[in-house]
Amino acid sequence: SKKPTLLLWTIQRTENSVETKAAKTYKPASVKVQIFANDPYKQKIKVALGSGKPPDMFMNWGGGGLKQYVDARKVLDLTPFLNADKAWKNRFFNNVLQTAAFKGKYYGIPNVGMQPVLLFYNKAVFRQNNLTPPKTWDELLSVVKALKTAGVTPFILGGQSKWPDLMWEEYLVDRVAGPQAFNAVVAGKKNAWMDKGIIKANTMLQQLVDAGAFGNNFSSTTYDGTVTATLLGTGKGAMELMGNWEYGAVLQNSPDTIKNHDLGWMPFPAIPGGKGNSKNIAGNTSNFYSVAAKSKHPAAAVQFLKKQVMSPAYVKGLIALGNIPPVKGIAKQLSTGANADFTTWCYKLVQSAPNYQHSWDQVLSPDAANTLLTNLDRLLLKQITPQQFSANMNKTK
Amino acid sequence: MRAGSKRKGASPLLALPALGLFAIFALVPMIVVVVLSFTYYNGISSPTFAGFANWSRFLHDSTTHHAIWLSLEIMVLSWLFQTPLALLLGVFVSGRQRYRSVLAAAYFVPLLFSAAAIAITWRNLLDPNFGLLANLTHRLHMSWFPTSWLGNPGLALYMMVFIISWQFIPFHMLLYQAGARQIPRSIYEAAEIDGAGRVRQFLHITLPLLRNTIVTSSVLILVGSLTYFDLVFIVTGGGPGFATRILPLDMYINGFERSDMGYASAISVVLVTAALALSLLLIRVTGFGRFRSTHEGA
Amino acid sequence: MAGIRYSGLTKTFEGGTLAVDQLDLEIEDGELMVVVGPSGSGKTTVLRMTAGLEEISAGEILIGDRVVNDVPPKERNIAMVFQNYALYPHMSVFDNMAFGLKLHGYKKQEVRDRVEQTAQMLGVADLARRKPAQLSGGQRQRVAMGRAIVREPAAFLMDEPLSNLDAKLRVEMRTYIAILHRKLSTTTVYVTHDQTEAMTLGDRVAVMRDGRLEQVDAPATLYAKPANLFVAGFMGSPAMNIVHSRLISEGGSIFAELGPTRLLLPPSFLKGRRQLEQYAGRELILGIRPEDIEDAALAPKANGEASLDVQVTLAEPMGSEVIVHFPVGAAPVAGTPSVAAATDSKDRQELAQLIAEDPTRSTTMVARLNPRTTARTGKPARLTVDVSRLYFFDPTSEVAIC
Amino acid sequence: MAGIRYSGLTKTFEGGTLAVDQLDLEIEDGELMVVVGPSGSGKTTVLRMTAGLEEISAGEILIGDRVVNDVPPKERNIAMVFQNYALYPHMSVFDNMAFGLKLHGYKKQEVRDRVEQTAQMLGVADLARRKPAQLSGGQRQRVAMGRAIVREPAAFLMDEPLSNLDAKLRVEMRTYIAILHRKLSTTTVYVTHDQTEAMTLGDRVAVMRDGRLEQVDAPATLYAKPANLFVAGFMGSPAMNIVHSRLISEGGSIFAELGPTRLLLPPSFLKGRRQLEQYAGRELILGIRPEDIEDAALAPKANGEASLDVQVTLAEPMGSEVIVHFPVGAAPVAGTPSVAAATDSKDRQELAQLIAEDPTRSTTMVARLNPRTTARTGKPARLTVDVSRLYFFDPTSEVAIC
Amino acid sequence: MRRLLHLNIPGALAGFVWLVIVALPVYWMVITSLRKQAGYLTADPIVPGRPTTAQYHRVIAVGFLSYLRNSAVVTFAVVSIVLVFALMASYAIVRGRGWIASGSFRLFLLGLAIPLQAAIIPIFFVVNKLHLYDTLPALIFPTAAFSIPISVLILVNFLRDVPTELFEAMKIDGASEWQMLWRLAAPLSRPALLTVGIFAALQAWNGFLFPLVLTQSSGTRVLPFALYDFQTQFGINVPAVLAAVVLTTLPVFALYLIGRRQLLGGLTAGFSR
Ligand SMILES: Nc1ncnc2c1ncn2[C@@H]1O[C@H](COP(=O)(O)OP(=O)(O)OP(=O)(O)O)[C@@H](O)[C@H]1O
Ligand SMILES: Nc1ncnc2c1ncn2[C@@H]1O[C@H](COP(=O)(O)OP(=O)(O)OP(=O)(O)O)[C@@H](O)[C@H]1O
Ligand SMILES: [Mg+2]
Ligand SMILES: [Mg+2]
Repeated sequence: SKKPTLLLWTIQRTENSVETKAAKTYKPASVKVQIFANDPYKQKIKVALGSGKPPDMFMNWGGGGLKQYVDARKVLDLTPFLNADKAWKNRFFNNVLQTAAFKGKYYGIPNVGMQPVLLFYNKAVFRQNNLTPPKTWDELLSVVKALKTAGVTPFILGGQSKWPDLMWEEYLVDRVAGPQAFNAVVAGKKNAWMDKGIIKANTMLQQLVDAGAFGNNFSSTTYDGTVTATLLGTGKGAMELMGNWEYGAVLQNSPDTIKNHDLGWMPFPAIPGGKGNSKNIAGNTSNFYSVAAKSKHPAAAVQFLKKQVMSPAYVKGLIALGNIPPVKGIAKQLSTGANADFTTWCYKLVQSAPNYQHSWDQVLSPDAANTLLTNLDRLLLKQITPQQFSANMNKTK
Repeated sequence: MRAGSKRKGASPLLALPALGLFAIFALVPMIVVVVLSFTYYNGISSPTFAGFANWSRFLHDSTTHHAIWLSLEIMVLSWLFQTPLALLLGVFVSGRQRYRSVLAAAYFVPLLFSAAAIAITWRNLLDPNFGLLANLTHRLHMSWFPTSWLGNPGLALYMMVFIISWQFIPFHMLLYQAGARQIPRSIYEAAEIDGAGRVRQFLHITLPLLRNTIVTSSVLILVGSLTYFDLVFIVTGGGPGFATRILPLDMYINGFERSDMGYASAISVVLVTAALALSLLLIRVTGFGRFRSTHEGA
Repeated sequence: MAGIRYSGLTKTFEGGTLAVDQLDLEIEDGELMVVVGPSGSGKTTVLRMTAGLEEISAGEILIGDRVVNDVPPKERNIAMVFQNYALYPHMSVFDNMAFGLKLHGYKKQEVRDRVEQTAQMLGVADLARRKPAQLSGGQRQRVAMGRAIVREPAAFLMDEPLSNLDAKLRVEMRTYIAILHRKLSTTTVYVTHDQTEAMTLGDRVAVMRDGRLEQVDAPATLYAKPANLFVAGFMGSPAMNIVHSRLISEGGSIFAELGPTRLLLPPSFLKGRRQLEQYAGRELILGIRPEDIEDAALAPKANGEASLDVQVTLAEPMGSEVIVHFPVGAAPVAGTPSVAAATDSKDRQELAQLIAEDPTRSTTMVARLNPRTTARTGKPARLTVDVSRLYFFDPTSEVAIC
Repeated sequence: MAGIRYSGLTKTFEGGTLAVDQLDLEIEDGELMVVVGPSGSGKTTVLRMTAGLEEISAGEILIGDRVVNDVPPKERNIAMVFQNYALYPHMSVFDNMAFGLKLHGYKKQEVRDRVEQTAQMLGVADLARRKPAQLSGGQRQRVAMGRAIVREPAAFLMDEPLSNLDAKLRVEMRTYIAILHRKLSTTTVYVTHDQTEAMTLGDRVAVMRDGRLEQVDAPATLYAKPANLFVAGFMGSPAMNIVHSRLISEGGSIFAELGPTRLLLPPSFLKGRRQLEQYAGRELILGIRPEDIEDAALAPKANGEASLDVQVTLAEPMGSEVIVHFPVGAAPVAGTPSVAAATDSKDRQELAQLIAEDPTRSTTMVARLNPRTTARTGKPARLTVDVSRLYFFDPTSEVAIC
Repeated sequence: MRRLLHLNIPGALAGFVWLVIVALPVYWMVITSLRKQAGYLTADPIVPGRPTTAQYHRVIAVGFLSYLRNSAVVTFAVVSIVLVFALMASYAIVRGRGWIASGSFRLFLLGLAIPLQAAIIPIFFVVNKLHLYDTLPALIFPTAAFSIPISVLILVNFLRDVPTELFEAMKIDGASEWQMLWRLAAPLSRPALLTVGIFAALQAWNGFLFPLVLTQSSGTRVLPFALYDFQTQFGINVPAVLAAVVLTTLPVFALYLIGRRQLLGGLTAGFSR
């Protein structure tokens, strides 16, 4: 019989080379990889899944988005396969795998590196202003003040894109109220958003805005790796809270900064008195491949995922690109890869994190996620108060 | 020479191919949209009947109300900005001088770009950190000059109007250019002999004789800005805050980002109805629908 | 008010058509100059250049003492009746006529008065509210006329302003124009193809042909003393009969040949025509106006020497006169495009025969006879030629011999 | 080929203008019917209805035996010359003329031959490649003409097809049309305002006025025996002189008053005019054609009883004749719109005076005199009236008295 | 037509101001497309640096040419369909009578305002039902259908100004409606057809949503995808995108320059007296 043909959709990104290579070198089936740009892809996959012409495998972000498809029975349950092959299942960090799991059933396999959010900073700026990177909230406030007077934007923030705001929210809420605050939201507890910690965190966020921590232009700055990395690299901004991919962006747009070892990174500062562990991290756990329920060759698709995705060659490919694959036991491999100091640091950070909070907008339902981003935007514009924010969010499902 | 001498008239069959294509690919989907507006539908699962739930939400959703208001605002502003400019430029380049035809070719260029390209360009030009505008104000030491054009809720809408106009004025200019060229030269000659200067020729000859073109272009601008989406979506995404969240964007966000296609369908139905009413009104009021020429009997 | 002067005025259209060729002409202040000429001879083009609507290829136009080559139309202060009307389609008849006045700053009341008067004069007062599309051809033309004359410009340019009016109205309009001109003395250039207008309206008439000026003179002079064959043939309707002829000097008398007939030139005619004598015995071209041929029975004084016995091929009773056509055995003068020219093809060959039995040896002549004539189609008739009113032209230069 | 019959034909435009009113007229197969009438009298409208371009408000049009009220133009197989040409602006002269032929399935070669011949005949062969915008007015008109006559339709409709041509060309074209008609015998309706065309071209002439048919007759009859005052005044140029008059019966003779002068009506004139006698002693309207007044010195036979001593207010030498204007002390006939009508306003009052010193008691008459007349503007002159050619009309019904 | 003396000075001035407004962004696009990605932001936005065609090579390498082919096919088909269908419909509307003509006009007006985003899912269904999914016709028909309303509106406006008498002359010459449509209406509405053609071409050429949703395989990819090839999850290679923009725009602009002659209207001049 003929080889089955499998269709795989994914988005445009540096890791595409690894994926296409995995597809090309796979013998039992012919796998066609189709690559779409990030934003259009969301629309495309929705229509395709919703109206019955889905690809066999598709990339997704796990969380609430995937859950919708799962609820609509568009996605194949991978639990039996993972349970049948424990070695496969155990290859991955469990907290990452959980992002694509609902009610104890697994629906996705991680396909790229983890993307923890870190605080990047420009060492040269700190040197010039005789400052040290802030480890605590108070230090952070004083550093903001000092940088402000020095005419440097303390924190670069692509506020127009909205989702970078969320990183601040996630960390502040985590540090002030602990992971349980958001977990309550996810669990659908009543008035979960009214949590005092959340309101406090938001008040602090507005304080930062007032203090000029994000400069005057954050609301018209779009997040674009080129822009932010250039701002950071050139020292127009001193710090940026961003996913680990920003390292790559700086490498590309401001290579000298890396070469001169002027790019620094650290965990989000601790907030004394808060409920959250200062080792907690937030960010994207990973992206995932899922198998469409309507696939004509579900078994073959699963087989492909098992054999090729996060296979040693795949992992190696990712590491070569500066990725930190969510698989266990690769610290050594990382330390010999490119940009080893950064990647091993990140790997350790994730490994030692008591809680790895997957991005809220991915976890929540699309509806709630959208409301969240809009309200955050308005919070930072000071169009609403923290109380109003919580009230608005409380209305979402 | 005479109006109303169409007698039997052309066979309506000629309209069939266009009507057919339009019906299959636009009308049928629109009917489906109307049906969907009475369902719960996330775009993925099968729709379930919702009665008037979406509609009652429409009546109460303050965000949508705000979006309606913004849509009206952007509609009026677009018209006010585009119509005079396109009209003047179109008439200007309809002149026969060589330099005018060169200008016409240059003016035409913005029309060629996709919304994405224009969005990228203007976002970059207006970028508060590296943009051309920021660069200029910095060089000229005009630090008082606002640079956060798109981030300022008070300015963002106006900027969008400007960028939309930048893209579409060429098209309307083209309409006016073709319209102005259609006006018989001899009428201008007569007016010139009668002592009409440039301004009066424009006011008394060009304007009245372009009336139908003005209606055409206005319908396109007004209705177009009611449904306008791409540029705003890419440039501001509706922000900052709700500052540019016009109705089509609200519809999109509800439908695709919040996965509430039912509600989005309701908004679409409102949009289509409003736009249709608007264009019918315009066409009724201006007598456009009687299909009379303004040139007859010169 | 001011005169108009053309010097070396030339117009070449894109594509190379030479529409006006080195025109030199001076129209005096207050003069009414009629311009005539065959279709396509450049009349309209001259007017349009005068108005400033057409670029001048070479030469100059002066209005008053000012070279206006580069003056825009609006500043020339002229009013024009366009050959094709060029009415404002979106304005009512009233507004069409009022527009120029309004632009020239007349008061509302005055505008209304003037327009209403003029409209009444032109018989279009009842149509004041109508749009041009709702008018008949003649009504449109009158509105076009009204638009011009309602103003009081430095000069009027009128391009066949009455061509679409019936005879009666045309006479009225013509009278009106004459009166208006007598009253206002506005310099006027008036293009027409109507013989009566040309003869009665103008102080002088300019005859154009292929963009060149052939002759300019008082109408009567033009008719009586055409400078050349072209002008002679062009002025007058029906046109002058033109045939090849010879001057024969015999027994102290001079005769002109008209086919087999000899016309004795009376001494009174020859007196002062020095040039003519030199043609004795030579070929020349003879011209006889149709009104100078009369039914012999009805002619004021019968002139035996000049009587012709002819076979009438066509007698057209016109009421006030009878036009008769008859062949004479003289060679016609070629050159002017004629119906016969196109009749060489098989399909319409017969047409040719209807026109001229043998085009090289016989010419059809036309006479305007007194309505009481007995001449009838197909019948013989005796006619007399008024030999005191013959015209002669050089056969090569076509210049009048005098 | 077929005749055309109108019965009760009526056209009311939107807005209420009654353009054609209960027209009954039969045009025979092969006939050339000339239609004349003042501007706005509905001539064009009749043609357009005949062509099927204008909806019929009431009545019927038959072509042949078929009621064509609802037949589309294309199936009527007619060719039409539009009053304002309606040339295809995007086609060359050649293509304009060839288009109809092509549509009627003529072969390429035949199309070319026909068009080229016709173009040559019309003198536009050189312009074949040009677009209409590059033509002069007369050239356009000829192309419009060519477009119609190049075909061989069941009927021709021609709406003032020669109005923009010079006299010479017009005569040529007229002859051409006559020949064409004689050859093809195509039923033709020909609208014109040219007296000569009306008199020479048509088998019959229909006179329209305000949408109604006033008279239809052979041209000579129409001229000699106008049915009413309107037709009498309309046919002929200059128009018939019309004055109020009275019939006086004295000593067995009957005189017609012409102001202070009495014109003796010769018995030969009175014979067979029974009606006229009944008017003895009563008011009526007297008509005298300008050509029936002659310089007493030049009249074929001087008629003492009918001689007039007048003061010439204007003598216009026309070359072939002299038109003189002179007042007579008779009351003019009102009703026809005239220049004088509009001269009541202050500003142009003087104009009125130039036209008629005292409009109620004196009428300006016009006479066409022999060019050898000695009558001059401002001088007295003695004229004779040909009393055998007088016209009389009832003053209320305006119907001719015979 | 006249000399420099009669230059419309205020008009020309305003014209040049607008030229600057138009040209500046375009200029920026072009010079930026000639930069390297690294450092393009910090480079002087006005003065072109050392130009590099690297981005163009990159764009072409990505499969630009095959996209170009598909786009050309789709655009050509859409323009043809729109021109023919819309002209026919407009003719029927302007020259026709009764409720069908005015009714279809109103129906088309409805089409002016259908938001694509809302209708895309039903359209997907329709295309799927017709077995057109992932074929070029799947792009051609809906794009044409959505261009028709605007085209009809524009053409209707223009067609009505074709003098009625010309249609009458054609009728007399024996032309059928069909012949009048193609021999008179079409040539005389050339400027409008050009405008409509440009509009439809741009819809097809730059349209993104239809290709995105209604096609998937690389064999049916069209140009707008080229723009996104340089857009990653976390940033855009702006110079490369702009190089793609410039490359995409050039063919249409060239076509416009060629077709622009058709705009040099005054097409009915000389039809009457
Ligand atoms: N726009 C043009 N382009 C080219 N040739 C032209 C143009 N306008 C006129 N002509 C030509 O120039 C010549 C003179 O034209 P013009 O209109 O002045 O003639 P005209 O004397 O007014 O004739 P008519 O009595 O027929 O109106 C003609 O041969 C005509 O064909
Ligand atoms: N479309 C129209 N709407 C209203 N009235 C019209 C329309 N067309 C013509 N008329 C009127 O109908 C009457 C007859 O017009 P028509 O064109 O038949 O006159 P005509 O005899 O051809 O005159 P002319 O010799 O001036 O061309 C005129 O009074 C005219 O004003
Ligand atoms: Mg002319
Ligand atoms: Mg008429």
